[in-house]
Amino acid sequence: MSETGTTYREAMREAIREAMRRDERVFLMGEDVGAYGGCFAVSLGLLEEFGPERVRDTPLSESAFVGAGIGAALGGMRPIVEIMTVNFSLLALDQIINNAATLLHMSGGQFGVPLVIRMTTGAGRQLAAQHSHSLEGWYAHIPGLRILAPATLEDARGMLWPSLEDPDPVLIFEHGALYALSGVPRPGPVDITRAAIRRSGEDITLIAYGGTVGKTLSAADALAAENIEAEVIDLRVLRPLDDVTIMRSVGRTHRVLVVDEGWRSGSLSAEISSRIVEQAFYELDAPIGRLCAAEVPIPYARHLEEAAIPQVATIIAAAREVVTS
Amino acid sequence: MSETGTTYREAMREAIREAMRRDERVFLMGEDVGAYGGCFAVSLGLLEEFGPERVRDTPLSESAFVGAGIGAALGGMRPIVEIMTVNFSLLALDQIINNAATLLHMSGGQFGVPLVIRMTTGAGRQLAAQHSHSLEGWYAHIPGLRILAPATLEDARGMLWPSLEDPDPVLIFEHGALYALSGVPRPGPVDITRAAIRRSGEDITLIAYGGTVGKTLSAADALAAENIEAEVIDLRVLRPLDDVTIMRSVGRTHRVLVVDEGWRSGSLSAEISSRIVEQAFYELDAPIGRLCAAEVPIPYARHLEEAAIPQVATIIAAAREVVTS
Amino acid sequence: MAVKHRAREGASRDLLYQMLRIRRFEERCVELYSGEKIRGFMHLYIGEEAVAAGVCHALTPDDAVVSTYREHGHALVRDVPATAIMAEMYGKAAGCSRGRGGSMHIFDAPHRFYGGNAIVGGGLPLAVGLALADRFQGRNRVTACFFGDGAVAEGEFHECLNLAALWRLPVLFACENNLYAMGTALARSHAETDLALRAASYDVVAWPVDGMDVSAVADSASRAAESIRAGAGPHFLELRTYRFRAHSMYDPDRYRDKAEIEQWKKRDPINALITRMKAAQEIDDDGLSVLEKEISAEIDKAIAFAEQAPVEPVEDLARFVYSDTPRAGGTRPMGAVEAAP
Amino acid sequence: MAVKHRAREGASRDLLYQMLRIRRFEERCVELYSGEKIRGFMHLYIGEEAVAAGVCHALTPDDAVVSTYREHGHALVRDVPATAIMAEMYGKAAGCSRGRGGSMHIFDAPHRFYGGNAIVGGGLPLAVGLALADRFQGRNRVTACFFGDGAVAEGEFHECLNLAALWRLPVLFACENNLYAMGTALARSHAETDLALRAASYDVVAWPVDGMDVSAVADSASRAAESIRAGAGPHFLELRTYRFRAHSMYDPDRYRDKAEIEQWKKRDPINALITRMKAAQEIDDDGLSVLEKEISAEIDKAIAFAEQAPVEPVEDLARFVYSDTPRAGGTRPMGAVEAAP
Ligand SMILES: Cc1ncc(C[n+]2csc(CCOP(=O)(O)OP(=O)(O)O)c2C)c(N)n1
Ligand SMILES: Cc1ncc(C[n+]2csc(CCOP(=O)(O)OP(=O)(O)O)c2C)c(N)n1
Ligand SMILES: [Mg+2]
Ligand SMILES: [Mg+2]
Repeated sequence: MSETGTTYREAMREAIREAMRRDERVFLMGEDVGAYGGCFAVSLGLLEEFGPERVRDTPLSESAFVGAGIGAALGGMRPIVEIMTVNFSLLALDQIINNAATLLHMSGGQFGVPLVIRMTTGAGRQLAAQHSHSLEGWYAHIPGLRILAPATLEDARGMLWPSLEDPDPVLIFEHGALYALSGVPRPGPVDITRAAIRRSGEDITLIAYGGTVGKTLSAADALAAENIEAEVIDLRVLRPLDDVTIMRSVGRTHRVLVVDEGWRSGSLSAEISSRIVEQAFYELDAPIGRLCAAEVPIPYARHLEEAAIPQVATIIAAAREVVTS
Repeated sequence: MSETGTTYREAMREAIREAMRRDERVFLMGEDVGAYGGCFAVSLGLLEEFGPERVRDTPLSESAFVGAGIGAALGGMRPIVEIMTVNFSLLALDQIINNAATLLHMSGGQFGVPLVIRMTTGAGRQLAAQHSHSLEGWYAHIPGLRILAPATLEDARGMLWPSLEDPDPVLIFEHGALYALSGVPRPGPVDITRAAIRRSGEDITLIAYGGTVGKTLSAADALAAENIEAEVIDLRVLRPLDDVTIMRSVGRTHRVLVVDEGWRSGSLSAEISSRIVEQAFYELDAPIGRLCAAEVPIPYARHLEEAAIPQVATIIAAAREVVTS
Repeated sequence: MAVKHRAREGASRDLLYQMLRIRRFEERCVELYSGEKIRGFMHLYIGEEAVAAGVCHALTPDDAVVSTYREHGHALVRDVPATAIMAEMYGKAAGCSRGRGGSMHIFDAPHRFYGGNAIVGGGLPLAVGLALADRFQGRNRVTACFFGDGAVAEGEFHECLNLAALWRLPVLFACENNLYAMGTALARSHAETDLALRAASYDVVAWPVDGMDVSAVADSASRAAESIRAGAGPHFLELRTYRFRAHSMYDPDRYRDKAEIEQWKKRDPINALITRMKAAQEIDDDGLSVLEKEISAEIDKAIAFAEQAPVEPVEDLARFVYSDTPRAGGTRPMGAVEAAP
Repeated sequence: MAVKHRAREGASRDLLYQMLRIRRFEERCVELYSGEKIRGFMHLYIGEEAVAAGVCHALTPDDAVVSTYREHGHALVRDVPATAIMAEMYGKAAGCSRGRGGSMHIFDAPHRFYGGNAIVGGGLPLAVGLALADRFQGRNRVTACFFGDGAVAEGEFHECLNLAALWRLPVLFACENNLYAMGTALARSHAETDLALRAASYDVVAWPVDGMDVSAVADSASRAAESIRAGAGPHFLELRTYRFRAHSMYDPDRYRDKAEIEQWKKRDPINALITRMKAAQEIDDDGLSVLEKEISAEIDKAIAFAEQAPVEPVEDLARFVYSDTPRAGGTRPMGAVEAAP
């Protein structure tokens, strides 16, 4: 982290570095986290500082090294397991669901799994279908997991330590388009149980997370020019969802648009929409809007990829529609 | 199938048998489908009739044999791949999502995957956390897949053939508690694109699928005694959802309860609820109710398992609440 | 320490005791299953007792065990109380997993018994990770991981053997080769049926053992454990055994020859040991009936305990989805953030 | 058919031509990537050309190829038109995957080129299944499956080798051992670094080949393919090679010694073949420049084609999520249902 500012990538790196300095039980494990410096350069330099035991390169064996992270957590360590991208995490899903998320309950409270799994997520870099999944909202279906989506420098910097303090498994999804985000993070603790209101407004609540937060804020600025004042909620915690923050905002604005880079059907936006209907139905002045990814494998061609996921312009249009309906 | 009636298990078996007789390209592949007769005895006797090439036992290698099914489909066959239960399908999820669901689109329309994957799903038999998942609604998030949940003898008997005729991958989820269901199926074709109305009524729409259809019908009967006439929709097709049938029913009843054996957050019930809000908001006279599984790994103890998933009594209570709210 | 290489004299009695405990315990479980006291899937170990008894003979209380759904035997030998196991199978709150797990999910933290895993191969990475934690923390402990011949076909097996070998981790891979994965015979599952050879291809020390001879198993396991403790990395034992019963209570056992089963029953590990001990005058019928009585009393007690134990209140259903311990989330800032401008 | 065992006389020129095509094509791709004509991830094959050229030399047009994200070379040698490949990398509708796949997802049905898979190991089961379909339909064809040394660590590899061996399927497993999986050197990935030995442990015929010697590769591949066609089941070739460039365009290549790279460059498969051919007077500088010109023209044409090609209209975004062909769902009843009472 430079003195004047930092990038999202550096903030994550600093968070890992500090955690490893602070607690001997913490180690980083994953494909190419060491000699390569991390596939997105997050862990660059950590091998040199902490050595190959604690910055541990693994073979291409997602299921085994995620499962080994679970085992190491059971054995008293505080592993940070990096899966290069969410796309490859499907290979480790059995371990994540059937072991990490389940062991504590199934063992009657005996075996907690204090494990952190980090992975890159999202589209937007022309990496095509098999490298562009946005499945963090889908992961939020699984009881026993805490799911985080840092969208700001502060969250990139501050979410890791409380995640390591969490006695239960935490999955941190880092949107690939955010790594180059730069600025000066405000110091201070980060609450990994609450959503954050990134902008206040009375006309509509825009709910976003991860890669869509920035676009949604830009859209909100543009809407302000049309005299539509949008409140922007950055969910940050996809599971367990912070209903209170959402419902309070809905109570103020009475109109909602959820912006979600996941595929629409069965996306997190659906869960949020139905919770609002359940908890704040009579507050609603209009149907809840959802702006999600098109339900297609994300294509390589730039114009098609752009058309497939939410963009500032489409957010503005969708918000306008909710406000005028 | 006996002359007087059949079980769900036998209906599935007959469907497989007929398909294999009808089309040489059809074969059945999976763990213990042959010598053992299928872990739930669905394929009993088929090895004897069709031989070990076409009723093909596989090693414990879910990812490989599901992927081999995809490859065989690419190679001109019409495989029926059986995964013993949905719980183990997590090991094959990369193949299902990144290959089966994606190849056609990603190859620009060149490589379709005419594959049928069958698996058992659901709780209710005291099999505990790792053997009780209800993830069919979760699978319905994936574009490129058709997801079916036969809940009746007719559908068990009739859904396989059109699935094999489908040029795209179809996943058929058979709820484990249904195999012993018996009766005389009505003959006739089955439409694998439409939901079915299993009972008509004007006071509330109860939406169910798979293992909860029977319970929901029982609940509807009980509600009728209280002068609440419930319409019961059996979704049957979890992806793509049949919005038309749902919205028409909502237009008649104005009240909705979705009954879903999946975990509540991010369940199919959420998607249905939000579609109703989007497409029929002004038809609604009350918040949409959702009765889902408790968000816990399903426990072994019978009373806890019963408490964890929807039951006739809880469906009745939830329906009453929607009707009176 | 050459003495460790041979099952010590007095050990025979203990090995016999453990095998008998498993056998009798499970015989009672069958009755209880018929009586619908036990439900769900239940997989019996009968015929394979020499494996659990022999392998665990080589372990100290500090060592860890990771097991499968066929784990009554491992749990009993690892001193998980029979009361807690039985109560678990009854679905009672006093069960070792509060009744949430049943037969397939026996867990016991005090005895480092890490389950009870119903996903074939699913426990293997846990064992690798537990061993890794020991390495990190400088503890000279062994993690024994039980799994079947069927599990060897799973990708998980491959990844875990490679990982353990690459990192030279203290894992004892105990492969229970009972020749069948449910109804699938070994040769219809594996192109190479010599599983020890397969394991050796990962540069893991591996050898086959007569899994019906408890002394042979104990000897091999002791040698392997000793070598692991000395830092030689993971070892793999292919324990050649046989299950006398069906795969689970649901299995009509159509895929095996009755004659094959009878043939193997002649090699019953308990009978074999008794015969040998009698010949060596290490036990007589009186001694045997003392053992049987002791075991019978233990099981009676376990059943009585399970019968009277209360179930978990329904209100606790959602307890332990997340830990009770309050999370510190957001309370403690990270240092460097504070230090930032 | 002994002639097949040696790369035939005239073959050298063809092998050289194919290797040069790949080399020049990719050199131009690098420029186009800098010019932002090509985007996303792009993995170069430069240095490894002898593998694609040699292995595909053993294939007939009826055979199938399953490849990886490092597949330009395989696609070119398999006669996927350079125009279609280039247009694909430009993201144009005339691309072999309509521009939806890019560098990592080259598909071509007419040439039985099944991708282009960006999940390491993800293509292996497809190859097994394609071979299974051939078996079912009585077609004597080979499915060649390319993958890297890194893929060998994935569980998928294990499951697929076992399955192919167990069922004796006609798969040619072509392992491109370039000593690195991204930044992870072979010895830090594999406990046993002799990958041919590892494959042999599945009872698959396997041997290592000098992957920098295109004739050796072609010979070995021909022998393997012939044996596969004769019904001997799957074969595995460990093609020992090296990538001269970084893993992808994003890779700063910090993990390898420059000296190591230079050392390997001395074994450049193209230079080696040219030297040999010159010595044998099979080619001279004139001949070479004829080849170069031909190739250059082909690539120019491909680029020109890609430049002018239109993109897919946005309205077609959702096309082919499902097939265009109308489904017959529900129209045709199943016979036995009709027959039911
Ligand atoms: C991943 C997975 N696939 C399938 C099953 C169903 N199943 C349970 S036990 C079993 C056979 C396992 O055989 P083996 O590993 O030899 O152990 P054994 O039962 O013989 O002790 C199968 C197929 C499962 N539990 N998990
Ligand atoms: C399952 C999976 N894990 C990780 C990655 C990221 N990744 C892409 S290529 C690669 C290295 C593969 O190495 P190898 O198999 O040797 O092939 P090479 O690139 O050397 O040709 C990695 C780790 C991936 N694409 N898929
Ligand atoms: Mg077995
Ligand atoms: Mg490589």
